[in-house]
Amino acid sequence: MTRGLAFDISHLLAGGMVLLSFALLYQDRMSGLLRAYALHALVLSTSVAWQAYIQDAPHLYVTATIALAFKAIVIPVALHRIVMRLGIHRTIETVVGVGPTILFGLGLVGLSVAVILPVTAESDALAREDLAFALSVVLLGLLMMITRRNAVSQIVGFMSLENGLVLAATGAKGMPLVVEISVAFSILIAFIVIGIVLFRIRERFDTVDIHALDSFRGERR
Amino acid sequence: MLTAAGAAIFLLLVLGLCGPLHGRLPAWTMQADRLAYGGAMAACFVLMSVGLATLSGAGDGDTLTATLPIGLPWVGAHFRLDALSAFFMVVVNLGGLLASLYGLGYGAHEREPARVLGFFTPYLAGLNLVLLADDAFSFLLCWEFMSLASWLLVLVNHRDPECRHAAYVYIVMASIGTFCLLLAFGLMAGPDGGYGFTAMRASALDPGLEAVVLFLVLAGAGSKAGLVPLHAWLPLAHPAAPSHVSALMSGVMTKVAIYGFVRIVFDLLGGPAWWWGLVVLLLGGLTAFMGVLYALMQQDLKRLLAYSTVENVGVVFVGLGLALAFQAQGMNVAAALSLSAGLLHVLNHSLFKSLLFFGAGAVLVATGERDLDRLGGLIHRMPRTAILFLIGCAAISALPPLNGFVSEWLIFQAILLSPQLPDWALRFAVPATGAVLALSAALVATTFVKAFGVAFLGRPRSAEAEAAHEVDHWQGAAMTALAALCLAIGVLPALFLDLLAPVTQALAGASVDRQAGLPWLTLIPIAEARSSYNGILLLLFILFSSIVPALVIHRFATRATRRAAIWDCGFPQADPATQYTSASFAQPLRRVFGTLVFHARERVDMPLPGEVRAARFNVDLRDLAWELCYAPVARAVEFAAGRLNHLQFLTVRRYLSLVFGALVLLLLVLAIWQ
Amino acid sequence: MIELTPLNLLGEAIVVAILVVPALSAAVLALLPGYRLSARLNVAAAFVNFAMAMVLFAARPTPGPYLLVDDLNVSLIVLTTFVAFTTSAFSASYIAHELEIGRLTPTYLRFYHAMYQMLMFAMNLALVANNIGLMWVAIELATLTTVLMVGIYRTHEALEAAWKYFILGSVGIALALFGTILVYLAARPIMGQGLDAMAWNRMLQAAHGFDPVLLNLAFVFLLLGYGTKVGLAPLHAWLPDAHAEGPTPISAVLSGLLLNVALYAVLRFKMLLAANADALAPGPLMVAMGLVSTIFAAFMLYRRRDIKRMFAYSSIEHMGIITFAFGMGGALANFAGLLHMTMHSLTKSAIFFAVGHISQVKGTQKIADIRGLTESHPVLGWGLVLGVVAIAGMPPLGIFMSEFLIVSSTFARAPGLALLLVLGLLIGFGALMLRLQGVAFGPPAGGRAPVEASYVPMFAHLALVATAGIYLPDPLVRWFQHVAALLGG
Amino acid sequence: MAVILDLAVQGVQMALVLVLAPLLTGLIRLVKARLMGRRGPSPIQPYRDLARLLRKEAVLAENASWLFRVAPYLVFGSIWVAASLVPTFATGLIFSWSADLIVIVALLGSARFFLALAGMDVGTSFGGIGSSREMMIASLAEPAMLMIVFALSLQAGSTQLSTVAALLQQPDVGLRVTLALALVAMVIVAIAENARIPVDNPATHLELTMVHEAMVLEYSGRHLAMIEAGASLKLLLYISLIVCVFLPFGLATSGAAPAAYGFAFLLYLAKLLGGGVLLAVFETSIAKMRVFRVPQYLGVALMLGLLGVLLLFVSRSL
Repeated sequence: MTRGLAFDISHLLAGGMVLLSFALLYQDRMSGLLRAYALHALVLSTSVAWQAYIQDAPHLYVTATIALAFKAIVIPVALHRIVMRLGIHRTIETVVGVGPTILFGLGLVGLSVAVILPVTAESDALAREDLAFALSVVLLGLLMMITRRNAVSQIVGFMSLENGLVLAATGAKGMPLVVEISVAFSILIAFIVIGIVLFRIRERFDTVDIHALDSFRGERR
Repeated sequence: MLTAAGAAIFLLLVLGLCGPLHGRLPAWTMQADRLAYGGAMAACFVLMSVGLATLSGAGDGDTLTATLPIGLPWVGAHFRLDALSAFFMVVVNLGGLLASLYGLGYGAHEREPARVLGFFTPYLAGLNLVLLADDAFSFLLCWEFMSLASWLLVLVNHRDPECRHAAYVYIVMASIGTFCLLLAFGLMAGPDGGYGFTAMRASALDPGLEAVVLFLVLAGAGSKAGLVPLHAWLPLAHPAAPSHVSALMSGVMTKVAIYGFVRIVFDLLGGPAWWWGLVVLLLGGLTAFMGVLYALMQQDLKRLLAYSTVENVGVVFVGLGLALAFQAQGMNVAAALSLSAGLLHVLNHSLFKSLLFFGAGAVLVATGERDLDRLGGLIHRMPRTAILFLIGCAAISALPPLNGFVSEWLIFQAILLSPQLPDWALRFAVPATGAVLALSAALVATTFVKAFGVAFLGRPRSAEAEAAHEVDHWQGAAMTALAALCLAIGVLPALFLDLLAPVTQALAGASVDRQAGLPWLTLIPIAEARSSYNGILLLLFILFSSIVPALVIHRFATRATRRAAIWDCGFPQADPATQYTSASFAQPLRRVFGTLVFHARERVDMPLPGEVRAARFNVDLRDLAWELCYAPVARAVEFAAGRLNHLQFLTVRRYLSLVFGALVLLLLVLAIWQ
Repeated sequence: MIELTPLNLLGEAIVVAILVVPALSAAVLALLPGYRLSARLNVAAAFVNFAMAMVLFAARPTPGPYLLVDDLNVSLIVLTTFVAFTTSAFSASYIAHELEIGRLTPTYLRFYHAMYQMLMFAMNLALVANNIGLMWVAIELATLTTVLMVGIYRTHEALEAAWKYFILGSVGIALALFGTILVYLAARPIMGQGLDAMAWNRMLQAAHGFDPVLLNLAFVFLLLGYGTKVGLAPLHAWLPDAHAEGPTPISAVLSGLLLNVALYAVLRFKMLLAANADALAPGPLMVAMGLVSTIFAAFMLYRRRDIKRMFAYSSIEHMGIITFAFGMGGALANFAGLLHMTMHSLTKSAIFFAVGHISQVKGTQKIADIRGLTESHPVLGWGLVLGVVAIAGMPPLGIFMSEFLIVSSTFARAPGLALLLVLGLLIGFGALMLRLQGVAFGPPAGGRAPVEASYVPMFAHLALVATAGIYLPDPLVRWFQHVAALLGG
Repeated sequence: MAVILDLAVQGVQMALVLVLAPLLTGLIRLVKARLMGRRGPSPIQPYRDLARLLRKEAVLAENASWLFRVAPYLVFGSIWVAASLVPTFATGLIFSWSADLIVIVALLGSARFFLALAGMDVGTSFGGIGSSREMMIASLAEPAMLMIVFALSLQAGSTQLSTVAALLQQPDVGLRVTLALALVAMVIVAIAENARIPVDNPATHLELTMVHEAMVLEYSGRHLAMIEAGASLKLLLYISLIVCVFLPFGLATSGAAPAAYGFAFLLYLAKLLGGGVLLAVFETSIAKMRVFRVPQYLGVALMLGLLGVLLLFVSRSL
């Protein structure tokens, strides 16, 4: 196994995640979005497994397995069922159009590269490239959260953000506690999903009803 | 001596417990109010004695210092008793002593005495501590503590919304002032935190920074003292407190503010630049003039007195400004004269303003009224209060041979030394300020003719005024003591001027010649050929030339007197409402200055013949300082608060957008910075 | 190599104990029925915790790979355990009333007590963690427990607040994790792989060699991530609602402790950056965020109708001030920042105790409905006056001293910044005093029921604050000065 | 010996002003009447009026307080003291050092203060009108007067009237702009302070225009006599002040020969006569102005005084 190939494959997988992040931004159907997310998680899982392999760090396989089982299968399925039950699977209400969002996303990728590139060459190139991709994924996830009105799609945004974090964490060679952290994070996500399930009334974070807002915030006029 | 002072101050602090204890002490002990006021009198007496002892014995120039291991940890709390502190201690504690005496009687009329008792003595302690503090932290701590205590005292009548408003404006202004002083100290201490006054005295600042300090102190101490245009809180807050507290606030706390100014500008900063005097002088003149005009227009007796405080502070600042101007030219004797004049006015004002506030408090107790237009004829029902109040009015109007005249006369003497100043601006400004001061002095007389005339003379304008009764002996005694002091200083100014010699010696490097040894106790501030004044002789002359004719007439002409109905040019009006009111008394001068200074507008609504409705007359007066300085700030804060308030009602998504925005912004900054 | 002394060993035992005790208590409390016993046990556990933390002053453990006690965090540990103890005492007398009026059920109360200890565990862990990853986990745990407690009343508003807190907190936590990873990446080339590259004490010694670009980037993420937990504007949105809708003891713990813990994390990373000459100076960023928070929160105070929400905004203001102080750096400002942190914790929790009493006796949290407290409930009213006066920065209370130091030391160095800070302080002061006068003075309105809960915690805090305003004990000062020097410029 | 002489001079001065004042008033009335084509009363008519008033019983309003009864004596006393401090025919009055020009102005202020209070004592609208207007006029006249005092004192380097007069006696003083301005201002102030036309008309009881008379409307008998005497004294004082400062020639100095005193005395009488006639001529030649124009009129005096002071600096430094 040459150094080059290891690098290329990691690079490819990380790049794939960025692409899939764009795909998430592009989706305007709920079911499509969930499928794209499952794919996102799958690529992550593969990437983590590859990192486990090339870093010779078996504990990372745990992370990869979690990613695969939990994020690529359980959560998309659960969310899918919620979506179907709430009957909101058709459209995703966006705040700004898909086009401008994608353009802005491209800008974000540029920004991530711009801030990561000056990293001195002595840090290894793999980490650096990986990091730029991970940062892009994080920023795109955040962008998704704020450009979607629908709670489920916001959750998907958050989870893709988290995938970016795991990508970065596993890319950092020899980082301790990665498994623990990824488990902790999965718990967080589980909570969020449970929250969505429990409080179905809040299928929208975003409401235009001012009266509702006032009463929600206890600042009744 | 510092130990005695410390013990007295500690006693004052402890006596604050009388507030919560009020009504809870066992019957056989002294009641809490007696305990508090009595204790305060004792403590003030001790502190005043310490001050007097220091002043009279401080000729050898040594000052007492003490450092306590409290306060700012690595600095410690420094206290220092020098001539300046001692002089102000005399002023403060004389006021405190008599206010406590007055409180013994006045306090019985409080609705909730506990609210006064709890803060009255700590307030006195705060006033004293400011004078003793010798490092920036202790100074500001005590300064702000003083504000805090007085704020709570203003809130005594907390059920009255106006009172709450006054208290609010007061505490916010006090805080602004404190921050100004804090910034000034920050500059003087430098980034390494040389907070001790000793260190500040030793270190020299860049002239530009010194100028900044001057303005900050003018804003900080000036706002507390009531310098125009920062005075607007003062006429709200001072009258709102119980009268003996009003007397302390007006008569004493403004003096502590002046102390702060003198301490920082004369003592801690280096030598003044020539234009400092100009700035202080002009501000003082403006304050004096505006203060008295506002006072003249007031209808509320206590508010009138509060505005008059603004005027007197202006007079003091004129004295201080002159001192700075002379000092900048190295004319130390002239500076000493100006400073003495200003400081003597500090003492004088504390006396007659306390007297007047006590009188107003007596009227309030007797009638429940502060509104001049509901008073009248009190001279018949409150004879003792009337004559004492009259003495106060005469003193504040600078009538010889009372004390107000002496300090005013000294300031005029200082102004007349101004031709020796080399700067053109000052040469023009000083006489112009003199003219303004003369105008203010004349207006003060008008104001107090109005105050006394409308409240005490004439016929009662309301049932309350008709049913008034004389106040008790505690209050009477306090007022009598003050009136006697007013007369004493007026008649024997030389003795009191000598007390100031160590103060000016320390601050201006010179002092007015010793006066006490001169024949007939004449006051000769500079040279005999130049000017002199003798209060005793003048008093004797006036008494002689008034009493002798009276005796002669009564002996040789006739002493027959007949009481008859009012003549009034043959058309006597039975209704007391036909008397001149405070507004009508002020009307001629309102016409002269009103449109310019107050944007005054008079509206007459006269019914046509045959209509039965009442005629109405309305006067709108606008306080420009309020409208130009205070209101815009309040509006701006209100506007910004209203705009930003939308941020409380966003959705989670929008809040996330804010986070995202912050992140992108910081990343951009990072990208550009690299 | 530091040799092991009995004191070290004792310290190590204590450090473990302050983690184990709350964790165990949480487990026990989760199982115990009967709120009276649980409440007492809660107080007892908190007290044991506090007592053990005091020992840490004398007995320091040797820094291990996971746990560390040094000068910086030991004060915060003691402060945290102390406030946690007093709050638990307050909570014991407070929460019974909530049960009586039916806002809480016994089940939820059991859950509440368990969560309380869980939160103690999380905060202690965050403070003693020597590993940046462990610290991250602890803070996430603290977030989760507080989210659950904020929503405990199950009202519409409480759930809304909890949800908002949860989402914003999660995003913050995610950003902080990214920052943590970046720090590790920066450290790895120097420290090598493994735990050392995430240990505070090791990293600090080697920080001068870290990659500055990565450190800068990391700090941006950490500042925003942990800054969300600190409540810095514009990341603050969760804070007012979480304070307003949760149980009052939790508001006290949130404001008094959790914000401090998050700020502690930021400070740690700031030290790391400060140790690297090539890295971006972290000061200006913190100064900017601090100023924005202070001024923004000050303005927000004016339009508040809910008394707890108002004091939550005041917490944002004060966190801004503290961040500003640490951002300015230097011996004086750092000292002032540490002092302010301590004083704010004590004062703000005392205020929340008072507010808790008030909302119980008056039956409302609406400012407009609470009037004339000094007349209807003199002790409570004057307690509130004292607390608000303290938080507004009036002497002779502790916050006056720290504000004095911050403003005066800043003005000589950066007049413009000092003026902005003063502006924020004054605006906030105006709002606080306005509301205080309305609440504490005037003709009384609202319920006149006597206060049943204990005043002791509130007045204990206020007494400490009042003492500190005039007198700081010498060891404390020396030790603050030492830490201030560690924090650097 | 010198002390006794000085004391005598002071005593003579005190008596002199008291004796001369009603005569001056009577003289002015006579001259005015003649100028208007009337025969006019005898110049000693004021003495007769005073004597008559003194003999009559005083009628007091039912609600008049002690202040109402005391004020006339205080007013008279203050003015008398002030008048006896102005050098009439000799400088170096023995007690002149006890009070300077500023004190004299303040003494007149005291008199006015108590008179205005007395005007408000009974509680009539006329009393109020008088007091209010009197104080308004005084508020502007007094600073103008102080400005004149400043101008003179700065010139002389002293506020002592004797010193000022002595200095202005020096031949090298010459004509100065400042002095001219001060003179004009002083005349204006004197007219206003003495309630003469055009500011006030001492002979009218027309309610809309009266100031001084409205204030003393309730007085009768000996009280009125004291007030009238005080008013006369005040007029004498102002004319004496003007001649003492601006026409100081012939003033006897302390320790001069008795003949010099005699000459100075005669000269003083002549100056007084001249001043009185001029005033009468002035009064007959103009009309009374509206009350609310008085501030402008006095404002001119204030400005002139200030201008005089400022010009002094200019001329000094050139």
